[in-house]
Order: sequence, then C-alpha cells, then structure tokens
Amino acid sequence: MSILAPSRGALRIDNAVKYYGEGSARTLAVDHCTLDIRPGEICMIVGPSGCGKTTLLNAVAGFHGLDDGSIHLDNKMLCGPGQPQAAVGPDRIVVFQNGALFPWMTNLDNIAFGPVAQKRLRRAEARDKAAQLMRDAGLAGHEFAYPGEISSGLRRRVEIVRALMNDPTVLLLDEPYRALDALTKSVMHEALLETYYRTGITIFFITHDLEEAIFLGHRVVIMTARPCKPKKIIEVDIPHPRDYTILTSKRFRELLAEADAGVHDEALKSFALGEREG
Amino acid sequence: MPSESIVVTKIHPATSVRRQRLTFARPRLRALISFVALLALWQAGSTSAAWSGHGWPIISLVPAPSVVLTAWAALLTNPGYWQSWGLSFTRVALGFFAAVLVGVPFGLLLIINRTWRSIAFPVFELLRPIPPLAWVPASIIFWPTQELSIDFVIFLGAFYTIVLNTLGGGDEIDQRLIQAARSMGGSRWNIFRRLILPSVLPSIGTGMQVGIGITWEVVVAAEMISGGGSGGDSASGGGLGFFLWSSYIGGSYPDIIVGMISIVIAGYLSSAAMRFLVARATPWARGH
Amino acid sequence: MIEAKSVSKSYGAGRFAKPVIAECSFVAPRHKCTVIVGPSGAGKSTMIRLIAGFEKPSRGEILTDGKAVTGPGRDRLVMFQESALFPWMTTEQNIVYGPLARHERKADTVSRAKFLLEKTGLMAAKRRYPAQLSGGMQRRAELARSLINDPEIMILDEPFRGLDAMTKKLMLEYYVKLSEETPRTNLFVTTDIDEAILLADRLIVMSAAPMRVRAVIDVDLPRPRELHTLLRDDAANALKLEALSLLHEEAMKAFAGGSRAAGDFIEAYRKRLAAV
Amino acid sequence: MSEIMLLRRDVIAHALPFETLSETLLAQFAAGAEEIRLPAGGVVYDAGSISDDIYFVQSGAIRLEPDVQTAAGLPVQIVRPREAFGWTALASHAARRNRAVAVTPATLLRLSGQNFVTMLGSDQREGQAMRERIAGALADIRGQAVYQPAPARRAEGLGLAMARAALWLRSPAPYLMLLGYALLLGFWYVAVQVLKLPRFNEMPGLTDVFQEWFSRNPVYGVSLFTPVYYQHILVSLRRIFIAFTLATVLGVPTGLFMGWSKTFREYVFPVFELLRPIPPLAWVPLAIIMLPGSELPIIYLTFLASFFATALNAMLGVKSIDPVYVQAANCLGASQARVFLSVIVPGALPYIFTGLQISVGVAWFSLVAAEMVSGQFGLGYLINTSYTTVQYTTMVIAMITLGIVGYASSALVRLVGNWLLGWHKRQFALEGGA
Repeated sequence: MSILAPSRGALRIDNAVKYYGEGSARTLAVDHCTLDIRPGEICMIVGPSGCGKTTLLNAVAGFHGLDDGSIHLDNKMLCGPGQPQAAVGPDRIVVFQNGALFPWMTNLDNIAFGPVAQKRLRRAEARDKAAQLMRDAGLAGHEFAYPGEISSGLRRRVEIVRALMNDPTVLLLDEPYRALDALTKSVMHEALLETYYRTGITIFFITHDLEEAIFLGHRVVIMTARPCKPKKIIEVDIPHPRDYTILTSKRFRELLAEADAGVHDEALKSFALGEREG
Repeated sequence: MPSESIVVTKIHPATSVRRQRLTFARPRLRALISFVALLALWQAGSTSAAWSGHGWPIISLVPAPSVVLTAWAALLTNPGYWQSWGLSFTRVALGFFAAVLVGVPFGLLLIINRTWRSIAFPVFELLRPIPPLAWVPASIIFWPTQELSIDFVIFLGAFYTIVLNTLGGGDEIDQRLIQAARSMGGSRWNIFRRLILPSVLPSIGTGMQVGIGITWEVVVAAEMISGGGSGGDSASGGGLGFFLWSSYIGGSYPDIIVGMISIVIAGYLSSAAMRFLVARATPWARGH
Repeated sequence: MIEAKSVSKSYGAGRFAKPVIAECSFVAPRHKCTVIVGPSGAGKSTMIRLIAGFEKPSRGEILTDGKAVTGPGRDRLVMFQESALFPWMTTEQNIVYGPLARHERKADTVSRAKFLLEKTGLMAAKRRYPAQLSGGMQRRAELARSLINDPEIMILDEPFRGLDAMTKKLMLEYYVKLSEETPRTNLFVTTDIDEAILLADRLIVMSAAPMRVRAVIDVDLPRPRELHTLLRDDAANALKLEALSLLHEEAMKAFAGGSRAAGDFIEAYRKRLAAV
Repeated sequence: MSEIMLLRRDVIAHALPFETLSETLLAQFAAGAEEIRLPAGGVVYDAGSISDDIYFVQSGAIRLEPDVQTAAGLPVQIVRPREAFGWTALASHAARRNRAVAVTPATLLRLSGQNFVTMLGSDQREGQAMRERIAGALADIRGQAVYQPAPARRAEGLGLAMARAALWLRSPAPYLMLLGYALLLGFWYVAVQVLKLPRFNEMPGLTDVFQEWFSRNPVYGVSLFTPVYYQHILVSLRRIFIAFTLATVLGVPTGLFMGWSKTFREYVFPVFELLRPIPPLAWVPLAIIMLPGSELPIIYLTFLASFFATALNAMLGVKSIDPVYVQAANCLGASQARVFLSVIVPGALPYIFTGLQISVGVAWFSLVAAEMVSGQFGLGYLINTSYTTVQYTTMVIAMITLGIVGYASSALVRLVGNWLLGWHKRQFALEGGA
C-alpha cells in the first residue's frame, strides 16, 4: 500500500455501461465495468487500443455521461441513476495524451490558471505558489518559457504540476507518455513516482504499454477488447520506492509475462476487429 | 479580393471540399428560417413607404425582391443580358488562363532555381502591393484595344495568387522524399517531374480556385471603370460589370440586383468547375 | 562495413554554434546488424544523415567499405521515422521508382517487384495510394522500395516508433527474419532497449548531446531470436541491465539540460538556413 | 586530461552556480574532488551536522529533506545529475539545514570546503567573482529574488536576428535583389525613353515620373512638396482606417461567436455565406443609391470586403482550437466566460491576425476601385482624374504611392500581430515554421 495512506481518493465504479453512435451504428463501448480503486493507489488500466479505456476515463472526468451504472468518489455519487453525467471539476483532473498546456500562456501562468479560474487565489498568490511547485518538481528556470519552447518531456511534467496545483482527489492520466521515446519515458516514470511519493495522490492511469503499467502500478487492471470490462487484476507486489533497476529483476519479468499472456489474446481480438492506433 | 486572400482560402478549400454532412434536420431548418427572415425583412423594408407611410432608412431605397424577380424574368429573354454573361466569361477565361500559363512556370522556377528566386521574387513583391485595379487606366493607355486592357487587369488579379500558392506548395515539399529519390539514383529532371511537380500540384490547384474567384471581382470593376466609369468613353463596354453600371445610369435599379446575383452565380459556377478539375488532377489527395 | 572516424558536426555559426556530434568514432561490421541506441535529440538522426551523405561532417570522415562518403548513393538507403513513400504514386509505382529512375531493364524490375510485393504481403494493395495503407503496410512498402535496389547498407531511423504495440511486435519479428535471410550490413537506430537487444550483433550506446560513443557491447545471443524468448533469457536481461544503466544516466543528463532537446533546435535551425 | 577527469569536469562545469569557472579552476576541482557511491536510501549528511563539504551529483538523484526545527519553511528539493548541493553551509558556516538522502543509487563528487576556499584564493580575480555568485545564489534561495522575468531572452532574440542578418549579407541574395530592381527600372527606362518601343512610347518615362515626383514645383501640381499630394493620401488613409476598424470591431466578435456557439452559427453562417461571395465592387451602384453623399458608399464598400475576410478567419480560428484545451480549462474549474476569454480568444488569435492582414489588402483593393468610380479625393480618384486629364506622370506617382502606403499598412498589421503573438512566433520559429 502507499507510504502515506491518505484518507481520500477512493474511486468506485460499479457496472458502468456506455454506448456509442446512433441508431444502427450504436455500439457498446463499456460493458458493465466494476472497479474499486483504493485511496492513494496507482491503478493502471491496460487494454488493446480502442477498447473503451478512454471512454471510462471521460465518464469519470465528466466529459460524457453513462448509459447505466454509477461512479462514486469517496462515497459521493459523481454520476448514476438520475444524474447520468458527472460535473467536470478540479477534484478529477485529466492529463491528455498529446498534452493540453495552453500554448499562449507561459508555463507559470499555465500552472497558476486553475486556482485563479476557480477564484480561490488572487493572481499574484497563485503565481508564487506555482513557482514554488515548479521548484519542487525540479522545473526551476522554465517559469517564463512558453510550452512550445521546452522539450516534450518537460511539457508533460509542467502539465502534471498544473494538475497538482489544484490539489485534486484523483489524477486521471490518458496515456500521457505515449508520444515520448522509450528513454525519456523512463525518466518521466521516475519523475511521476517522485511526485507520487511527495503527494500520495490516487492515480488512474491508462496505457497500452505493459512495462510502464507494472513499473508504476500498485495494481494492473487488464481490460477485454471492445466493449471493455475488467478481465484480470494483477497485484504488483514490488515495494516502493522503485527505480529503473527493477526492470530486469526476476519478479518484474514474471509479472510482465503474466500480464502479456492476459493481454495477448485480447490484442489479437482487437487487431482482428480492425482497431489500430491513429 | 487581391492576392493576399490566398491565405484565407488556402484554408477555405478544406471546408468547401469537405461536404457539410448535415446529419440532423435542425441546422437546415435554422438556415431556412434565417433566409426567409432576410427575404421578409428586405421585402417589408423596400415596400415600407407603401404600407407604413414613411420609408425606413436606407433599405427603402432598395428595390424589393418581388420587383427584382419580375425584372429578372423579363431579362431572361433579353439577348443583351446573356451577351454580357458571354463577354464577362470570355474575359475571365482569357485573363485567367494567361495568368496560369505565365504564373505556374514563374512559380515553379522560383522553387527550383535559387538565383532566379533571389532576382525575381523581390521584384514580384515590389509590384504586388499595388492593387490590380489601380492598373486599369495605365492598362488602357498601354494596350491597343479596350478588351486587351481589361484582360491584362484580370491577368494581374489572378497572377499574384497563382504564383504565391505555387511557391507556397514548394515550401511544403518534404525534403526526405527528395533525399530518398536522390539515394535511389533519381536524376534532377526525374525528381522535378515525378516528385516536385506532383507535390506542388495541390497548391497550384488552390491558387487556381482562389484566382478564378478574384478574376470575377476584378472583371466587374474593370468593366465598370473602363466601360462606364465617370465620363470614360464607353465604346465597347459590355459584360456584367458594365450591365450593372448601365442599369444604374439608366435608372432601372432592379436590374442592378439581378446583375449582382448573376455575378455571384457566374463566380460560383467557375469556382465549382475549377474545384472539379483540381480534384480530378490530384486523385491521391482524395485518399486522405 | 561503415567506419566513422572522430566525426564531429555542429550547426550554426559563431556564438550560436550548437555541437551535435563530438569526435564520435565507431565501426559497423560488414553483413552484421549494428544498433545505435541513445537518448532522443542526442544527434543519432544527424549521424544517419551524415552516413547517407545528405550532409557533410564538420570534422572527421565516414567510410563505407573503405571509400569515403561524398553524397547519397544506392549502396546506402535510409528508412526514416515517418513514412517517406511518395503520396502520389501507388504502392507498386513507389517500389519500382529506383530501378526505373536508373533506366534499368523493365522486365527484370517488374519481376523483382512482383517477388517483393508477394514477400511483403502487399500484392492486394498494389494499386492503392500510401494514404490508404495502414501503418504496418506503409513500413513494409518502404522496405520493399529500398530492398529492390539491393543496397549494401540498410539504415533505419526508429522505423517502427509510430506503430501500435501489436503491429510493432509483428514488424520487428518480420525484420529480424528478413535480415537473417539475406546477409546485409544493417544500421538500426532506436531508443527502445528491447528492440536493440533483439536485433543487434553489435550495440553502440551513445551519450547525450553532444553525441559521442559511451560504450560498445557485442551481443552474441544465439539466432534466430524472438521477443518472448529474450524476455526469459537471463543473458539477454544482463545485457539489457548493463545498457540500461548507461542509457539511464545519459537520459538523466540529457534531461538535466532541460531546455529544448538538441534535435528540435537542429531541425528548426536547418530549416531557417534553407530559407535564407 | 583522462576520461574520468573529463567526465568530472563536465559534471562540475554544468552545476549552478559553478557554470562559468575558468578551465584551470575546473581542472583543480576535478582533481581535488573525491568520488563516493551511495545505495538507494543512503544518507549523505544529516540535518544539524557541522560540515561544509560541497557535493556534485554525477549520477542518480538526491533528496534534500528540510529538518522540521531549523528549516520548516524550506521546500523538499530533488538534486539531479550535473547539479551541486551543500555549498550554502560553506558561505553561512551554519549547521546543515537539510537531511540529504539518495533516492536512487547515486555517485557523488565531494570537495572539502577547505580545498574549495584555498583553490579560490589561488586565482584572485576568479575567486572574487565566484564568491559574489554564491552570495547572489544564496540571496536567491532566501526568496529575495524568488523569480525574475528573463531579460536574457530578449537579448538572445536580438543576437539571433543579427546573426541571421550577417548570414544573409554573406549570401548572394541581397546583390541579386538589387540586380532584379535594376533590371525592372532599366527595362522601364530603355523601353520608354531610349528605344521608344511601339506601345511603350505613350507611357510616362522613368526619369519624367521621378523628376515630377521630387520637383519643388511640379508641372501638374502634384509632388512630394505639394500639400494636395498629402491630402489625397490622408483622405484614402482615413477611409481605410474607418472601414478597417469597423470591420475589425464587428467582424472579430461575429466570427468568434460563429465559431464558438452552435446556435449562433446555425442561424447566422448560412446568410453570411450567401452575402460573402458577392464581389465587393458589385455593390457600387447599390451603395451609391442606398447611402447619401459620396463618402459613405466608399467606406461601406471598403468595410464590406474587410468584414467578410475578418469574420471568416476569426471563425476558422475558433475551429482550429483543439477541443482538448476547452476540456482542460473545464477540468481546471473555469467558467464558460473564462474559457471564452482565456482559451477561445487567444487560441484564435493567430488566425484573426491572418484575417486582419488579408482584410487590409482587401480594403485597399476595394477602396481604389470605389474612389475611381465616385468620390472627390483619394489616391484612386487621383489616378483616374490624372488619366482622364492626360497627366500620366501623376497617374504613375499615385500608383507608386498607393503601393507604398498599402505595403506600410499591412506591414503595420503584421508588426502588431507579431508583437501580440509572441508565443506563436517563437514556437513557430523554433519549430522551423512547421
């Protein structure tokens, strides 16, 4: 379990159902998905491309509603019978696959945007706190650069700091490191773990990279091909804090083989379905 | 719309090529509502003097749609009306194809030959800020006949756009493709013919679509200025622009609006023809 | 066989000179698969452009089979990260472009093209345009387009990076089988250590920018190799850890620099130079 | 220097605030430093311990945890390769305020405080500079200068521009440009005044035009020194200014709302697309009928073309914004109004400025024709009347002036655009204009 065992961030999804398309093209994307994520846990959602993982994340974030079932955060109903769509709010912040830092704001203003928009902090206060958070994350010196001027790896970290600035209950990550090369990814993983050790925030992390899932996660949930439904949950019992050396440890390789077996036939099914990445 | 409008319509073809798939009825219904409202307002405004006693400002001076329709019906059988269509179309065709014949090679040379680009492009940029219609009087002096002078101004209108778009196409050539071709032993001419030309073709297409739109704006004004114009001699005249101006001089105001609508239709027909031509010339582009 | 002799390359002049490669020397043995691995933006792609002859090194020289590289040639063909198929040519026209451009005998070219189309499973997509092919099919078409020219040296710059996990695995195993069938000097660039160990006879670990050789590891794992067998093979994992610790250090260093990865700066600078 | 020394020198040379040490001092430091290896979780030093050694991280990462009593306010810091820590104690001779722990297996270079001070003493000038820099960095840590805007960035931009200009001058481009201009003017002069070619001889010659333009008392009364010349220019500029501002004030909001709100678009866009293709100058007769006087129709015609170009581009600008930004802003708790102001407007700005540049060009296009057909003053009018009164040199002068003023106005819009779009331009430049 996490070092700090915080009290909040319990995300309970029970038999969520979501359809896509209209009339004849109406297809089932999420099929009675039930999942309990414990407070302060890094929960990795793994599945073949296009299996509906992102649909589930969007439902938690409130970008669209559910056709059935419900989602609770710390026993408060986000969406369910009577209220099909959750309200978008700073307690559940999404970090998108290709990034969503506002290119027209400096990194500092990007990070300070949340509290100022929610009228919780005045602009000057927010900027000071943002500078402080950037220093903690080792991003000092890039306050006044524009997102377009820093490397893609750094942009990812600024975006995560922007999320943490709002002290969210859950961090929703949608394949945040997909576009990065393997090596930058490993550095990103260690930076994310470092942030996690400091904040103990619950992380709902979607990926199709098994090595990333096992390296980061407390638990890895393997989803079926479309419509997605949890098929198998692997407890990753490698102790935290972790670093790149565990990648070649025996236990890691066993878990990787186990996860690979779980995903393999799902991947073939979705490959046959004609699902392929962009 | 002078040549700079290449930028807006460089984006525009994407919207016009991508058919608006109106899945629900609602957008179409709302479009209908706004058209009907516009027509009703126009009709009411123009005839406001009659039914409401005092004419509304501005709009009451404009002939009502009903009047315009009857005028148009009468014109349909008038050969002079169709003659103006014919004259304007021939002028646009002549000026436009001259612009393509001169503009495309000029643009291609700018892409492949660096010295030519350093010499010719600054001169091109020096003359571009002068709006094409400012050349009408000078063109009348220079060219022997009135017809040629209008064609020259139309040529200028489209020329700038075609050259700029062709050049724009050159910047988008993916250098890696050329490097790959050179590695496989492609000669300079082979690379030009099978690599540079096809990759620039879509941009040339865009330039032609925009260019033909501009020629219609230029021909209307050129015919007005040279044909009608304030006090100019109206020896040959003719064409939709002149038709507009002579309707105004002759006081038959509904014909003015008929003329305006005809020009819009003529412009749309030529752009549609150009779009069709370009789509056929670049079948691979449809694959996207 | 490729030999780089203390090659250096920097872009820009005076105060803005940005060294990308600093005294980098290595040898890629003949008919072997050499894999270059290193942090992104370190200058790997620049080194490839130097070997392919698209650019000249600032200092030092590059020899292929003894003779110095002066410009691009059909003996050294490159496959880039994004597809470089000619969008306006069908798959078949793309493949036969090389021989036709060199005016080789038509009959011979057509038969070789037919053989390669069948081998890469693209016969059905013969008349389709690249935009209508899937990622994996585009990569196979590009491979066929290079192989028809029978180059001595095949250079690949992270060719499978954009593909989804499943297609990537299929393409990797396909490429390993292909390179094991016909002996050819292969130079493969990647940042993915698993890819490197699967393919490499010799593994060259590069430092962060400015790039220089950090370590050379000869990989003598038995052939033919497969991804899932390597996963359980202890020798392969030992190699992976050794390379990984070097790479991780270099990645942290490249990262500590923080500002724009050198690669982006070079790209932007080269384009501006072309515009002047 | 051996490989290891080279590596150490490289580590030290990049560590703040030791970045600009001289080569000799760097070599001494590299030689004097002692390498120590720590497992993950290994403690470098505890809070409160008395020592003034300086540490450079060669590999791995170190975590500085503030001791609760003495430094509660200090942040948790992570020190990365090529960074230094522990040097604050050297300057303030106080006990360690942090507990330094290795997060991952790390190799460090330790330099005893004593060695450091003696080495600094050996090179007086360099030593003094080093001390000042440490004091400055210390002040930084204590929050006096928490963060300051980056003046260096502007200087760097200037330097880059000058380097590029120098490069440009060395290339043949400028001389070929002059050659191009010479060819144009030469052809004009030879064709008209020397060879008197058939159609050219009626045109005004190069020397006649420039003589008239620069003469104190011009033959036809219009030159740089006559007030009427500037009157024409000012009248045209005034019309452009009114029409352009109106088009911007009305066009930008219309375009933004057409892009942003679905209902507004479904009602307004169809009518907008119906009126837009009408060539601006086809409105001339109707404008004269509808609007009183001669000034209003001209401004209406100039406004019309600009309005459609501006509104269309503002709408395309909104459509070009990635919906992800709107979702991100919603996530961060922004209200619809704030999303509009902080995402939609800045996101659409690059397109809006493209639209404004076109709008200026289009405005001149319509103005010239409108002035030619009706109107008392203005450059278009001057061109036409000087043609009808056979004062051809004035006509050419007016055309050249029109070109200059037209270019100046679009350059002005471009300038304002570049100034406002700092982020887009820099990103644009850095990504090589992709």
